[in-house]
Amino acid sequence: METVHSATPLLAMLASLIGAFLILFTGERNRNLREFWTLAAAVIKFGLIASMLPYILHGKIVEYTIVEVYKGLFLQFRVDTFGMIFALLASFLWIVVSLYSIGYMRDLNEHAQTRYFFCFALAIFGAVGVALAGNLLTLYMFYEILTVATFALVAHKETPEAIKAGRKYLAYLLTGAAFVLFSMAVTYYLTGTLDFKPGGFVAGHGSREILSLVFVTFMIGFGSKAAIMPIHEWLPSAMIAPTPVSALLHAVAVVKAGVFCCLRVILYVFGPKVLSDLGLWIPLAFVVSFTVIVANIIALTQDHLKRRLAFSTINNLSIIILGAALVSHDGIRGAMLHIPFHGFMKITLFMCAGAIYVKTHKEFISEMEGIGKQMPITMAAFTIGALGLTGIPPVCGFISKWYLCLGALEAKEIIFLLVFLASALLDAAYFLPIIYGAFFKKPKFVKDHFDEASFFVVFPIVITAIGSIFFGLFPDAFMHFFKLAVASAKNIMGMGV
Amino acid sequence: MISKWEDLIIETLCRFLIPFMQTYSLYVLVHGHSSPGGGFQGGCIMAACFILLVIAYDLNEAKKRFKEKINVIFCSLGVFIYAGTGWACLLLGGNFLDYGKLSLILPTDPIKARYYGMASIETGVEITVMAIMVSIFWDLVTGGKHEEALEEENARADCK
Amino acid sequence: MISHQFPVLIVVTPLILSFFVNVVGWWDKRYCVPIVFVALSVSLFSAIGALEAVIKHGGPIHYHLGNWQPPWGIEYVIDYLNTPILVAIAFISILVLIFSQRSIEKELPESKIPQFYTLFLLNVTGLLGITVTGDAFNLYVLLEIASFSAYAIIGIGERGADFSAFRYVIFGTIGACAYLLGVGYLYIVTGSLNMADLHHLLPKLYYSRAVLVGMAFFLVGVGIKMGIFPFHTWMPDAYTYAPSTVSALLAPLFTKVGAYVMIRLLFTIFEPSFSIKLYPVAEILGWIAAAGIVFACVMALAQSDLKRMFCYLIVGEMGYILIGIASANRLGLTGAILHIINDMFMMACLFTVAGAIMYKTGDRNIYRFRYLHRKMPITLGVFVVGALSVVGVPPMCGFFSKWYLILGTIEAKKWILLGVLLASSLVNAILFFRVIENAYLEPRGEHAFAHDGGHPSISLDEVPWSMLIPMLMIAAGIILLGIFSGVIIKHIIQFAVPASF
Amino acid sequence: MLEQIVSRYNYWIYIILILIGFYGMMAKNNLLKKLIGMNIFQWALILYYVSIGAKKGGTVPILSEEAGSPFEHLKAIQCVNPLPHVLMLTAIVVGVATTGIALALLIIIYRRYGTLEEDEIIEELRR
Repeated sequence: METVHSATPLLAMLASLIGAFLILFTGERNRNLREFWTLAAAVIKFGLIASMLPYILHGKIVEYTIVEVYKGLFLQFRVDTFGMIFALLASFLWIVVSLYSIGYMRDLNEHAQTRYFFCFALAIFGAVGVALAGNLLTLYMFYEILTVATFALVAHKETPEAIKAGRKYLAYLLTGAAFVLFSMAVTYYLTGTLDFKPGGFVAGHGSREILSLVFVTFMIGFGSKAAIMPIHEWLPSAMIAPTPVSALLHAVAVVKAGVFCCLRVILYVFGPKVLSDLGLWIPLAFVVSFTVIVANIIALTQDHLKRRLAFSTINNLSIIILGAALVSHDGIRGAMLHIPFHGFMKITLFMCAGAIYVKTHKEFISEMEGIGKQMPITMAAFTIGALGLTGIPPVCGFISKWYLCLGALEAKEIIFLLVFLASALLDAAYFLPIIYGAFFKKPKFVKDHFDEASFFVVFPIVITAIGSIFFGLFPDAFMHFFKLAVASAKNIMGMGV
Repeated sequence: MISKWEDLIIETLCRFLIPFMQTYSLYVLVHGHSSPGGGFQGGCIMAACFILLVIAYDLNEAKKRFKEKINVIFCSLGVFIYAGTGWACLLLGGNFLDYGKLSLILPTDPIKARYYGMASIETGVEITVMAIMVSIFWDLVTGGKHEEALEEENARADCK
Repeated sequence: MISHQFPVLIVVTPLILSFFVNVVGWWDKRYCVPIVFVALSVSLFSAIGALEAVIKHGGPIHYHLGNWQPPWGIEYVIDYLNTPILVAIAFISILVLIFSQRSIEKELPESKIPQFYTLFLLNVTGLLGITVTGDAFNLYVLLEIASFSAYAIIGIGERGADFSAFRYVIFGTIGACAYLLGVGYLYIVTGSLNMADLHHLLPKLYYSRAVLVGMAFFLVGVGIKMGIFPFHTWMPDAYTYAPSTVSALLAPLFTKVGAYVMIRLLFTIFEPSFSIKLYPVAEILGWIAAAGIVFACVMALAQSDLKRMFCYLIVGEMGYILIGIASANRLGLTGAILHIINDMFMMACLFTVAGAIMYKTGDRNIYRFRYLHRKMPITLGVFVVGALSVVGVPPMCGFFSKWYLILGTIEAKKWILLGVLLASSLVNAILFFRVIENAYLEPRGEHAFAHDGGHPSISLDEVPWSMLIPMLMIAAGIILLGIFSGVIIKHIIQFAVPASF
Repeated sequence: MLEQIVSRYNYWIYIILILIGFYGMMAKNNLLKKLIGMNIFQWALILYYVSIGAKKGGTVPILSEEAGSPFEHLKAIQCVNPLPHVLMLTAIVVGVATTGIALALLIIIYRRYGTLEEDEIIEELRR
């Protein structure tokens, strides 16, 4: 593969870092300027990342080395097809969420907005860094920055519950990071390198036992961020955060970074061959299947809208990991496609929840009956997102789920096919009642009357909802997610399409 | 010891003794390189003179002869002489304290120059040791209060 | 020509000027700080020059004081191990000096300021001397110079400082005497005091019991001075009650210089074959380190006084360095040496922040930090950088040294030490996020949406720039050291590790 | 065994002294007594150093110019080893300085707390 040396990744990273500090220094004195910085940094960053897309589509790799740390160990950006998917997703959705946060924060007149926007920019800095990182060390660096920056966002409300949620978040994620550090160090000790390689680089190093141990600790470490079932507890608690943060947490940065890291480890560190040789994929697949089913069942019981969405997220994240764990060609393709597509759909849902909250201060599903007539645009967008997550065409969720199911068939694992199908069914079971209630039931209190939220809130919702359908119809348009996923799967499995 | 305790015999004896002690101190200093002795011992003897003076007369009287400010300067001066010699060697192109190089400015051969360099350093040591000893004694006598204690004492004496 | 004199200039300039400060300060106190600044700048310049010379020369450079040839004369040696530490000491002490001006004005009576700066400079002289000297006995003298000045400037602190300073005197003297005894035993068997000479003479005598006893005394003495676990009892009190500038000077530098002496001792005076293979010194140090880290973590969690918490943190950080030594391989020792430098910056950062908070609020209790982020945003920003570095978040420097330490323990297959390292960074996270939470978050009722609703209006009240700039420079140093740790290792530290590893 | 002890009596003395000093430092409640213990500790060390340089029938290693060429008269084997003694000059200075600082601290402590008993001071500090 051809390598292009270019400082573009560094510039893209610096855009949000400098943006973050401009936000901090501007502060409360000039709100418009501060929010201008947010948007400017977001747009510049997306532009810079998108400018690398042509190289990537031509099968090249963009590389930039910051500094050498030790023999064979660099702080390095290396943009490949898979990283590109996540970087495009994160940087594009940052624009959308920025717009949305401006509206949301102003409508609610929230406190400490400067800190909010600063940490938000830092979190995106971390997330895109994770995407562009060329090796585990760099990835770990941005992973930690992301963790720390998100802490302030989770605890943003500063109520006792919010602070408790923040602590829980840190406890889970920093413990996870310690596991990652351990496994990373052992990996480096065994192989002498940490650079990602499609198809993995640990093959032939270390005994079976130690590789299995490292894989397990890796999965515990990154799995804490990806909310795999026994260690998912922080995610529903973190729902206390403001809605744009939840949107960011779920759709874009944090959990997606966790899943992204898991996939990096599964596909680019260990590789399908080692996984199937050592039989490591089977326990992983069963754990995530368990997560899928249980999370869905718990979601059915939740009345708090954001908590229900949170469990839906846990479910979808595990679906992505399951797709990769099946080590089949189509499964990987589906998993990679599901990252951006789920991002678009889930962010729509969360922003809708936020819009409802801004206008009505309602958080529970049982209170939302009849709201569809009062806020038609919002609820229409919500419907699109929900249908997409259930896997109904023409919304983009269908495509990724289709490939995931194909992957299960390709791997000849009918049981996991059933898991995919069951999850789709359960998705429908907890989303459709919301839609039904919103549009076809009468509001309990007739005197409540609400309009749509402000332009800044509604506009991003519309964009992402349209995006969800658009990518369903033309999966390869605009950002070329489909082509990128296909290319990654091809590289990893090492064969033609 | 701060206030005066008049005793003719002691005072006279001190007047008689102190010059001899000071001379002896200088003797110990100068013969430091070829026989037991040197700056440290000489300095202690020199400081003993001062202490004797205070014991025989009083602090006020001693202060007239040897001010505290001067003591502080002496304390640093010794170090300067020491380090200055070292620096002179440095400037003359040798290593720090390489007295041999002093022969370039002294009218002697390098071996003798070492002798003089050492003497110079010992002088510095003597001055510093003397000053430090005196200031320790000063601290002890006034209980760490220095001038303040003296003024208090004088005020009390005036009242009487 | 002057470049040959760098090793001695590093020490002698501050030594002379420290007395000069005393005299000049008698007339006018305003000249104290500039003089100290000049002295330390010369030291820093010389240290950088020495570093450059060592890199150019590619090996240790010996400097004979008074042109007396070793082993008779005193020898100063600059090599890959001590020059980076010298640079760090000089750099941090300059920053602390700039920081100290306002803080000292507030905490000390005006008449004591010249004496304070005299002692300040003497202390730095001692520390620089310990690092640069190549003579075992000279090291003792310089160690005591540094210790005396430390006793004295700790003693002028707040209530309780005098008593803890006295305790420090007792402990410090035991440490110094134990070190001196160690030197004595080695002198009996070899007749030499020069480190390089000892290194050549000792291998034939490795089976002598006197050498072993000497080694044991050495370890105890240096251990007390560097405050490792069972010998740390003097440290929390002394550094907590000392004036904030003093703890900002001593806490980063003194214990780390002790750690440097430990490495010198084990790998320059003795050979790794003795200190690692022949006797299980590394093993013992490893267990001490593990116990110390666990103890320090528990004790730090129990503290509500910010400075006291940091003091226990130092005990833990010393444990990290010992872990690096105990893993007894190239990676571990690289980590230990890197951690000495990194920890200087981290502790300087934390203690200057504690000093700044003391300066403005007069309080160090972390449960009374509420609303501090409105009052002193920059100070707290610096604190966050330092905290993240201690926790081990890249790209701060703390992560990188920890990374090498972890690799070292893996290579040595010391899994318990590895576990302790990882667990302690988690405890550090708890420690620091406890402070960050108290300082940044403002707990409020469930439904308070109004901007600043219901909270006292607290306006910006930041410490003066003369304190902020050094703090910001240290913070920048932490990040730069982190990003360029690879460069430092590649050009300097990898040569500092004994070749037999 | 006995011979061993007797022939190396200097070491035994220094060990006993050091232990006495150590006991004083650790076990005494009065800070001044602690300080005295510390002094015993230090001087024991000095004694040890001086004794290792000593030699039966050794002379002072000083060149005397009257006796012709000094090197013929002065054999290294006849002299005591001056180096430990010189080192101890420094160590004595160090010891004096330590004692001075400790005494100064004790004066401050006594002024502030009105006592030198350790337990009383700690109680006072806790208050």
